[in-house]
Amino acid sequence: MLIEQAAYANRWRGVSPAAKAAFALAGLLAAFAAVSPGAALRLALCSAVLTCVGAGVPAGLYLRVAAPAVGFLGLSCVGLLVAVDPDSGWRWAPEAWPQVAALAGRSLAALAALLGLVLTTPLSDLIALLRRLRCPAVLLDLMVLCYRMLFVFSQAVHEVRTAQQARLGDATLRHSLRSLGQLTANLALQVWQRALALHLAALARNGDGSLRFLTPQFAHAGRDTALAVLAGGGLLMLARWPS
Amino acid sequence: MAILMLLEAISLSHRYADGSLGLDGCSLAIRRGSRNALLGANGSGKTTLLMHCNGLLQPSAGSLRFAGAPLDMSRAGLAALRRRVGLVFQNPDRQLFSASVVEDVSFGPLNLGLDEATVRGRVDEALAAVGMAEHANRPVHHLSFGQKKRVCIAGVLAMQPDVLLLDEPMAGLDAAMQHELLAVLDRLAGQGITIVLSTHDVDFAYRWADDIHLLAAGRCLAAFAAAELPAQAAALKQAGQPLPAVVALQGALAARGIAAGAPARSLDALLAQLSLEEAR
Amino acid sequence: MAILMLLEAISLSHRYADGSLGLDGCSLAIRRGSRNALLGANGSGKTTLLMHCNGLLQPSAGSLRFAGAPLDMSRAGLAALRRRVGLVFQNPDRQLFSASVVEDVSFGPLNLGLDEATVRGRVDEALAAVGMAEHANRPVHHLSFGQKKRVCIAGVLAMQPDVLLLDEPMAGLDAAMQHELLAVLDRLAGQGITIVLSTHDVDFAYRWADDIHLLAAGRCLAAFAAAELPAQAAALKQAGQPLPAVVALQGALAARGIAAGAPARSLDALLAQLSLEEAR
Amino acid sequence: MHIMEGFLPVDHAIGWSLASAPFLAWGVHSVRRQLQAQPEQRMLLGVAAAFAFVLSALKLPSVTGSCSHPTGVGLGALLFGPLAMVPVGFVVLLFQALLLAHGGLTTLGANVFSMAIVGPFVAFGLFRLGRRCGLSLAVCVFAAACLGDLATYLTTAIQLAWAFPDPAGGFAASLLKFGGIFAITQIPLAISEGLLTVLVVNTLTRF
Repeated sequence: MLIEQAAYANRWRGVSPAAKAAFALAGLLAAFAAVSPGAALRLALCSAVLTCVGAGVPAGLYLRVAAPAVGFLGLSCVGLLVAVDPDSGWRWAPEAWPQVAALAGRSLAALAALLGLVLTTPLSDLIALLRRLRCPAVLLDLMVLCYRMLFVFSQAVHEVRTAQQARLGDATLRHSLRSLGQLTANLALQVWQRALALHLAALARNGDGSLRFLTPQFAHAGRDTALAVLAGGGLLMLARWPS
Repeated sequence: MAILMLLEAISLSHRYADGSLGLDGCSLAIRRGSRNALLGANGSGKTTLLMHCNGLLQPSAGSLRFAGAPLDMSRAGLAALRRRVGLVFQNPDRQLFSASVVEDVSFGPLNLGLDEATVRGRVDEALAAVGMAEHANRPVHHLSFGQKKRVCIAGVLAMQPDVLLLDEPMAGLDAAMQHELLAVLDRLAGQGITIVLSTHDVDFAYRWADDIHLLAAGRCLAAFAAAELPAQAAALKQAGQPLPAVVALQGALAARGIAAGAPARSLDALLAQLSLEEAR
Repeated sequence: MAILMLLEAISLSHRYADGSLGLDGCSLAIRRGSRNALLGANGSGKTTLLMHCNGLLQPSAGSLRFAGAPLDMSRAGLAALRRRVGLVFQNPDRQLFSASVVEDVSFGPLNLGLDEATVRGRVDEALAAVGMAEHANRPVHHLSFGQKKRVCIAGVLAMQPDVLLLDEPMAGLDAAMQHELLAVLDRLAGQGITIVLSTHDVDFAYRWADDIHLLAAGRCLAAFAAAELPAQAAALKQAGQPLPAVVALQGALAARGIAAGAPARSLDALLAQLSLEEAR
Repeated sequence: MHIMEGFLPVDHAIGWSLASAPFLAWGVHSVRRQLQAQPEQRMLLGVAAAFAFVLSALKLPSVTGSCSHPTGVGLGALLFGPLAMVPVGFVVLLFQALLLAHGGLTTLGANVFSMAIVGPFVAFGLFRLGRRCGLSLAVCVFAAACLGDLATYLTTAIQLAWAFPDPAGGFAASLLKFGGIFAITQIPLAISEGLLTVLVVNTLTRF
């Protein structure tokens, strides 16, 4: 997972997640508040440059992470530029261009804001932030366990698939589907076994209610957040600046 | 004598829900401050016994005593027991809940109702004790197997237990990792923590333990000071365990008057004895 | 000489997607019908090398030859290779994904496109070869760890490979299970199957193998007949491996004129030699 | 198919979030009540969420030869019930946005509505209906997984068509357009997913 890789290895890893989240929120608001497609593109570029140059996220990684969403956007925009008339079939619809341009600008700006947050902040920091924001404990427990166990499952998937390949489990399409069925059933079974083991492990450490953890501390949280709010204000001004 | 016993099992039996017998009249006593090896083949009941000591399983028959008093199976009683008796399972992937090392280690002490500053202090201490302080901010899924294992131990140490139970702690570790983990255990034993670990490796048990408890088919066949192991060949055989290689060798050599000193408990010790004799 | 080599790796390198180097110019040759130990610490590239031999990983540089011909990495070529070179992974829980023993063992031969009667015959044979015939219809999750391991081997044997690759087959097995597994491997080697296994246990490699291939940091530091191991102390040290205990012991004893016969390759052999000398 | 970050106009983004919120609250409430009776369910749902996340990242050998990903919507609903799937699905979709940049925060409400509410409830409802009509387990599982999948994608198409009506033909034409794009890619996927879910349930019943 590329995002995961960058989140632990960037220069802003030690910046307070509250500050990064505030800045990302401002970025999302600005994307919707942008006065023109040009302004939105400026926002997107600004966020992307900050993430790559400021936080030191490699530009190649950034582009690879953004590619699927940009692909979705491209495909959808082509769809929106086609008009379907019940009588005369389809035709190009140049009159939809302003709407499509606004949509593309907004989406790119919002995507850049999201990437700015997730590429610089490990998920456990974000979950801890949600904990401070009083997210319901049931959801927090789900998130903590999901985040930990998804790596355990990914590894299991990788190992089982490799073992299946070693015995020619992917010989034909039919074999592949059957192998995948066995893999999925095997994993589904592990859900109960692992849940029981974790339950016992929690009991062994006196845990029989909601999972409670220390929230991480960040050295300059106040200063970081103030800076982020200022920078966020800057983004909003940039969004409203007529081009 | 009796007051020295920190943890006692008295003819403990446990029948699993599927009808199989996990323990079958197992008795055992752990001295305060000692290093204990539960030695037995896979399936001899080692894990089941450890889970009883921590109150995770309840005996079908027989009883357990901790510090002289019978176990209190009420909610409060179990909580008090688990604070004092910590259990580390075999597989780290089945006991680490959080992807953050610090968060996971803080889980136990927070459940004790301690305040945040105390917990922070304990987490730092526990991570330092297992030599993982510099990995505190790495995610669990970037750690090696041996490192995960040490995080598991830290998670229990942060509750400051009197007894540390470890299920097959050496399994899956290569020589270097085993060495590191043993250093951690030695340090803890030096601090007066009672250690009970399960193993199927007789050489390791002989080398490391003060007391060996020999398990087979859900029973404790024999318990003895590790130094007395050479006299327990019959019991070992009954439990399907070979005699440690070093015992057999020293026996053969002693018959010729070589290395006839104190029994060596590892091949390294035997070699050292040989070179010492040579030097004389 | 060259035609005897069943499997050859020629300066094989492999870089993982995360940028780390799994193999770094590793060369190695496996004689037909021999018993080989890849000896190295965790992370020395043993598993990566085994996965190349079965075509599960493709080299970033260098090449592999099987039976004299370069590996054909096409779909058909890989299928043919995997039929002849079987790989048993370390963790049986990842390799056994079916509900019952029979179903799992039949997975490979069914993928070869064999008819049901042939598959049935091969499954029975393979299970008999690993001594699991009477467990054929049991669910996999009721088996012991050692039994699971043997089912994994049966699953590969049922494809009737020429070469059997095993990743750390002894890990996690207690003494009795190791003994059983060794008996299975000895029987297979007797039938002419070439066996390559990885291990981090130098004592075991010395005791069991014909040829030892010493791996460290993704390279093959040295390859030698196991009998020549005592002369390889420098290479072993470089790979972070101790000398086998039996070599050190016999050295110390030979200095006093005891057990100065042929080098013993296990403590049991040394003991036997001692008692033989005694009897004389 | 997840709707990307920032794609929906602001009123739609807020509207779908408001539409999903009560279901999420209901799901959380029901899970919380379940946890009081069975505390071990806490771990179960967390592990199930991880399972669903990993499942959605698997490549499915599709009938058309192209690779796509199973949604696990049907399987999850059958194993854990549709109500528990709302918080589980919410967490999975949030993680997909945060870890993979699939979907987004402003579109989370809309994506939750189609994938964690409509899909599981349709799948579960069809399964119950089919069983009541005496259909075989395999047929019911196939229908639940396959049609649950299609219902999810139909919902997404409706969401997009509503937000972006066709300049000439309005909502109906736009639905045809988005539905058409999805039909080509998603019908084979839904069939594959139905088959896979049958295989999985078959294997599970033998364990």
